Amino acid sequence: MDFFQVLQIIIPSMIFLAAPLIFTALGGVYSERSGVVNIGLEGLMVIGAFSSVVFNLTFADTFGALTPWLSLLVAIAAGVIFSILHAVASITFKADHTVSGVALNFLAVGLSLFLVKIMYDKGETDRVAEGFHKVDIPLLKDIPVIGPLFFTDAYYTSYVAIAVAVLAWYVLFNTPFGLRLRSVGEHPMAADTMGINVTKMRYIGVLISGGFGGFGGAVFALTVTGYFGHTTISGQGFMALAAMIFGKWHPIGALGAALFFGFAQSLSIVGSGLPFFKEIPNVYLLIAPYVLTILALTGFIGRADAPKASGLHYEKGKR
Amino acid sequence: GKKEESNGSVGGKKEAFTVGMVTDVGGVEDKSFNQSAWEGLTAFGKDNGLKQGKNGYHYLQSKQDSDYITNLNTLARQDFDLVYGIGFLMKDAVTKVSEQRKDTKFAIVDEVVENSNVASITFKEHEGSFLVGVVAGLTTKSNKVGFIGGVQMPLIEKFEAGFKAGVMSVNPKAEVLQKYTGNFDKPADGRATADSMIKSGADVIFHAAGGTGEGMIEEVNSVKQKDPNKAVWAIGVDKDQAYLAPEAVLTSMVKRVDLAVADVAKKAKEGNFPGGEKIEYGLDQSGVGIAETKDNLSDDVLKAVEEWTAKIKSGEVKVPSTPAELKNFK
Amino acid sequence: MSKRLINIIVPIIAVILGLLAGAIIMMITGYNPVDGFSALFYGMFGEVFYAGETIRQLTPYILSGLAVAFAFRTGLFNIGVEGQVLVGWLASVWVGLAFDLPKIIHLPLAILAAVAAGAMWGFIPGFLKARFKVHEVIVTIMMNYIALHVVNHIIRTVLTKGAERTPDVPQSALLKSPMLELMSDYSRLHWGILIALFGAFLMWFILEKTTRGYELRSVGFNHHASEYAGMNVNRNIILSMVISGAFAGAAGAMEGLGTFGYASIKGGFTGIGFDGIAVALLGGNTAVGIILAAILFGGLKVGALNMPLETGIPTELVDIIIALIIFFIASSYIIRWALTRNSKKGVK
Amino acid sequence: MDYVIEMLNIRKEFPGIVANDNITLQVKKGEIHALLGENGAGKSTLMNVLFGLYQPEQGEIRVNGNRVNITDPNVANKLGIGMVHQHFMLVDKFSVTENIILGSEPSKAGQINMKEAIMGVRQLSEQYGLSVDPNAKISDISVGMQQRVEILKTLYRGAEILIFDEPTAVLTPQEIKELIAIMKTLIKEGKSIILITHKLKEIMDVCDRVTVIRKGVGIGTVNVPETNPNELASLMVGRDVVFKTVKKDANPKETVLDIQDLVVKDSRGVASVNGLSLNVKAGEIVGIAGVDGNGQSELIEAITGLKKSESGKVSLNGKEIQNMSPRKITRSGIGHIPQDRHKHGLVLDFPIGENMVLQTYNQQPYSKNGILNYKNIYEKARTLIKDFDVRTPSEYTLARALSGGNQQKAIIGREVDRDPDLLIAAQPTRGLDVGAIEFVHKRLIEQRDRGKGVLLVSFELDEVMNVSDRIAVIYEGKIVAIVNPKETTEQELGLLMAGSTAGKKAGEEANV
Ligand SMILES: Nc1ncnc2c1ncn2[C@@H]1O[C@H](COP(=O)(O)OP(=O)(O)OP(=O)(O)O)[C@@H](O)[C@H]1O
Ligand SMILES: Nc1ncnc2c1ncn2[C@@H]1O[C@H](COP(=O)(O)OP(=O)(O)OP(=O)(O)O)[C@@H](O)[C@H]1O
Ligand SMILES: [Mg+2]
Ligand SMILES: [Mg+2]
Repeated sequence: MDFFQVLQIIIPSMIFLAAPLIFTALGGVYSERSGVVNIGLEGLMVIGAFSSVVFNLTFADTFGALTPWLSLLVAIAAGVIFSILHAVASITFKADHTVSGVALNFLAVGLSLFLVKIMYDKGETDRVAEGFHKVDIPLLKDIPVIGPLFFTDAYYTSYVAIAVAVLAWYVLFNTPFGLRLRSVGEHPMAADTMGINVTKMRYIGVLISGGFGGFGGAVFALTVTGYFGHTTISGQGFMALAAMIFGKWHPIGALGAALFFGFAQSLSIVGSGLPFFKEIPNVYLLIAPYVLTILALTGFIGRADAPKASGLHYEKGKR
Repeated sequence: GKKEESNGSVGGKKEAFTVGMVTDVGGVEDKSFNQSAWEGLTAFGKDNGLKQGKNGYHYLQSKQDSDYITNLNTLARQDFDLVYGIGFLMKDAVTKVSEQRKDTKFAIVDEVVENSNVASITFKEHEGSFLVGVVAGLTTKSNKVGFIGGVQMPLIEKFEAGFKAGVMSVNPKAEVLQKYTGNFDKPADGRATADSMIKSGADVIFHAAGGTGEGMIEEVNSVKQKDPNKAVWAIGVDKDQAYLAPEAVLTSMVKRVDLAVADVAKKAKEGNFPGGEKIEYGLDQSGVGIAETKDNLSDDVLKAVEEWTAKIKSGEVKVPSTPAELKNFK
Repeated sequence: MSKRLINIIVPIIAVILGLLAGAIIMMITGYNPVDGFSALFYGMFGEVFYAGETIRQLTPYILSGLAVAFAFRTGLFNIGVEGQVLVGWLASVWVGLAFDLPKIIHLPLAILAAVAAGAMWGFIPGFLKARFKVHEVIVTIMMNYIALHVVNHIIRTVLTKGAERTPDVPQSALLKSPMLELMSDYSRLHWGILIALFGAFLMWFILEKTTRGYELRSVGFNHHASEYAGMNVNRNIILSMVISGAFAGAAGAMEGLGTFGYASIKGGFTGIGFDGIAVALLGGNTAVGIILAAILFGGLKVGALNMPLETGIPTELVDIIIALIIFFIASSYIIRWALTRNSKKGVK
Repeated sequence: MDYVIEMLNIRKEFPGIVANDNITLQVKKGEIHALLGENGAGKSTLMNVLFGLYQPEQGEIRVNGNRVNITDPNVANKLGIGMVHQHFMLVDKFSVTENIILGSEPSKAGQINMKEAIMGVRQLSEQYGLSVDPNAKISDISVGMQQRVEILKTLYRGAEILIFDEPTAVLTPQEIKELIAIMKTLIKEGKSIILITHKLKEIMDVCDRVTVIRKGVGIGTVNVPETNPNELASLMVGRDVVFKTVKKDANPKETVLDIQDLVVKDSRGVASVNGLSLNVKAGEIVGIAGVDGNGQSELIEAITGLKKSESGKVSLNGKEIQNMSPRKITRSGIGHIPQDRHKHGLVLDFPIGENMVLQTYNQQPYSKNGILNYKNIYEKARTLIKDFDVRTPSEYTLARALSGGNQQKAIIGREVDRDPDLLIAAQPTRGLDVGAIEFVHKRLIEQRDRGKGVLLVSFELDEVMNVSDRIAVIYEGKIVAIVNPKETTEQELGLLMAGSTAGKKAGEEANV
């Protein structure tokens, strides 16, 4: 099998595996840029996965092919609502952001599985009837090289992910809203003296991350697993967090990092089936993504500088 | 543990023969052996007019492997007459608890515990896998088929060996791509693996990888969704997995844990509990075999399956159960 | 010193609120809270067996809680406890199997091996942070997955020939004690609890009583001032992660030499590390607090297993309660603020 | 006479303290009105009330005669009130323009219109002679520049009344001159200014009237022409204050610190200390005069081991110490009062008591073979707090809760108490009130008289001239002149600091 075939295997699955991370990492960016650390991304993904699957199962007959898309919207809504907990705790009640985030994770898992048991009287849901399926993008798929790599066997959600990442960048760095959001995360008191409502901005930041987190979780559930159970979301949220830091709190950076993770992960899964990688013991491929990430950070990324005020509470007149 | 000292809700002396089971981390909807076992237990309960709960039939789910012993104990101390430990993961727990609670009967699935109060239920997965291997070998057009295993361990290697043997017996030219993903609960891995196998030319894929394997089925299914007349097939495992994706699942290697569980329970109730014995359910006892759903199988494939079934039952063919045996399988 | 009082009251209130919330959830979902809780608490301490299991469960919690807390106290967030537990677990079993020694040597050796392994696993993120300024959170997350796969690989290829679990560790290296098990009606209670308690003492002593602890805390708060004061900032960062990892490694030994007595291939994480975060938080990152928090969480986790059978309530209810408790603790700002406000009167 | 601002009987309480106890402040249109008071007197608080950051418990505020209710900075801005804060309110990572437009961004189609914004900033800075580069990043520009950005922020919002909270505390003499010029322009443009400062000289120079606050209580308002520094000082402190610090002549002995051709590169790799030579003798105070950014910080960091030096040698009592670890150096007899008390001087989250042993925690009697002895630590803390009159509720209070002035006293106490052969004091009185300043200077001279060497770095000319026995003028990383305070004038120093050739000559003379 030639190199091109290898790419044909790795690249689509890279994008496929990256999509959920992209959304969630973007959520992280918005939250932390507003100054609120969000370890709860994992929990938000859980809620997104849970709500989307439940909705999908319940309304598949009603909405037919439209269901998966609606499920995504539902997941976003669920994520936003759930993230209010984090916002209230860490902004209004001045809770330690990390603590509240951790609680968010515990709660998400507990709550969703508890509800599954109550609703279905068993530990995990059935498979969704209406999931996302592979598509070839007409026309584009016929472009030589690019076509087969990027526009065949793809999922619409993957393109949405990339588009959204660009949009997220634009909003954050080219609009008044973005400037204000970042200012609140860097120097809330300065923002305050400029008449910006710090609390409001931070709430918005957190709720946006909630939406993104739910979105990411839903995409994972509807494209990858197809049902919701206790293993559906296992660590993706933390990987997204890593992607955000790796991407230096920048939407495009996060996008790149997420794709990189997707690449390394797909390598670890399909690698042993490929000519160049056959010989390598599986364990090396399995740990490759994580080792590569560490090396990358150590080598060329270097110190990632978080928003100055992220994790800090803002009280008027406090030095 | 005596009833009196245990939590006194719903007291009273009970006559019914009660059975309980402890799942491994899979849980009773793992669409695999835990679920199958629970179905068996439920069936038994229904037949004997038992209610689910303390005084009938019941299951406890383990969330982490340190829960096994606690759960087994809990059931034993609740005076369940027969307590199942489901899955190879439970071996140590069952061994330990059965030694401590001699007055309780135990049974374990997929492993062997040599205690007088424990019945060990195992299956000849290799025989069943052999049959689906035959199916795969005859169905493949590309002469490439795939096998996806979960964690690499003797139990799963039984599937691998049997499957490969089956394939090569009917289609020596066929090559078997194989991959152990190292987990049973990562559908994403299953999908990506299947994707690469298909792109590498495989057109029939068998799995023994629990949830990871479902990812494979999902993948094959989505390929079919894209292009219904593309000839790629998934082969399910443990239960008849056709319901996951009717168009994509060629057949399944079913492992009738439910039958076995109900069977042992029945024996125990009638007073001839096979304590200390190792009961192996193979093709003869129809403990393994291919799934009921045969819509995607052509008649001559089915016929071939019949023949090989006969050969195996008659002992004419000895199906290898380990990679080693596979090597010197003609 | 009303501040100390507050620090005690707040967690208690939070726990009560958490349990209340649990009761409400039970009512909403049509269960009887009284039955639910009696089943829960019965499953915690109702019989010596359950009590034994509870202690068994809380033993690693104390140590993983200490690991998280120690890093916290020195300004670092160690999400890597999970991985450090795994390598500690492996190392203890490895030594347990590799040698044949009298217990007085073998057991300590096995535990030390676990401690060392955990410490090493903590050293890497510490070093990378000190040397390259790499964010420890991300590295520790990565190290968790690396640990998971490497440990599985070693078990499968080095410690066994493709088996999914190692043989049992010989008695000479075990924390298990037939005596304790018998006393507790065959629970898996083992001597590890003593080690855990000692660990708690150790953390308190290092941080509060030693010059080293002074440096660690100082560096945690303010690198520049610490450097100005002639402390070696990088060395302290690394040391902090190493010690944190050591505690985590010990937690692994509790599982390897106590609860299980062997190591097996893992499909996912043990949860001990992540629960450790919760324990540390509830315990306010103090030694005593952590012990109490571990008792609560350990008890809840074990007690939960008794609920489905007795009352049909899903065990997840307990996870919800734990999560809510953490929320209430975190959000106790209001209470603290109210209380401190009054106590601040008179100042100046 | 109409007032632009009237704050009548304002009362503001904080937990445990009345920061403003019905204070009245009335500002006329077009005047520069000084607000004078000790540290913690309540000046910043009063201004924060006017700016809407705090809500007063009592009293009323009038702008141009109309009663107003300033609920938050937005309202203040709308009323034309702008504030340049004591601690700058700038986002380091943002550009000058971004900082200025933040909160009222010109935008079209939902996108920030940077062109327009930058033009606006240019236009403003020309109008008021506040030259800044609109595209520069805040973290890359000098403190003086940053202050201009702060001013532009207020002007951009059309402020008519500008509040300056201790604006000169952070400025070099040059920058102060420029700032004063700017203020005058602003007045010409019809603005009114409220100026908070501890520097009576500035008040006499630029202000029209001054309102004095003491311990949260308004003492009264006086016309500047009708008063003098001494009167103001005693009004503010409530007692007479001696200005010209009294000290007998120094009798220098053997050399304590000897620096030869020292070269130090700064973070950007530029040799900001470039072949500098200097010595300090026992029993003398050497003051380093110079404009900020001529290598003072690097020099000190090199001496104290916080920065590596490229070449040259530094010896203490004849022993070479360059590029030793900070600890070795401190041990060998150097005390250091750092320039940035929050960054280097204190662990703000430690109790003030534990901060007192930051340098000595691992020595007896504070610890013995690795074990801390809190009894001795807090005993020492109590004595230092008493001796150096650190105002704190208790030795267990977090350093964070102390006022900058008191934090500074704590640091001085800690360093002096170690009785080092050489005491390095970098800007020891920045942001302190006259009382505190007097105190600090006394301590420095005391050290000298006890036969120790003192190296004083300060941007305050009169401080350098008052306290030092010798003044070394630093310019572009070199000592360009050594002058005798008794024989020099502010003008001459100013020239030397500006690196003028005239200065050079004077320098050579002085060296002869
Ligand atoms: N945010 C706050 N919280 C509580 N008390 C405060 C706060 N800010 C100021 N105070 C109290 O109010 C008093 C006045 O503080 P303020 O900052 O107005 O002093 P100041 O006159 O500005 O002193 P300085 O000259 O040091 O700036 C302080 O002594 C302090 O006790
Ligand atoms: N956030 C706060 N909480 C409590 N007290 C405060 C706070 N901020 C300031 N203070 C009080 O304000 C007093 C002085 O306030 P402020 O910060 O204006 O002084 P400062 O200007 O920093 O000190 P200095 O003028 O001496 O440098 C301190 O004694 C402190 O107790
Ligand atoms: Mg002030
Ligand atoms: Mg001040």
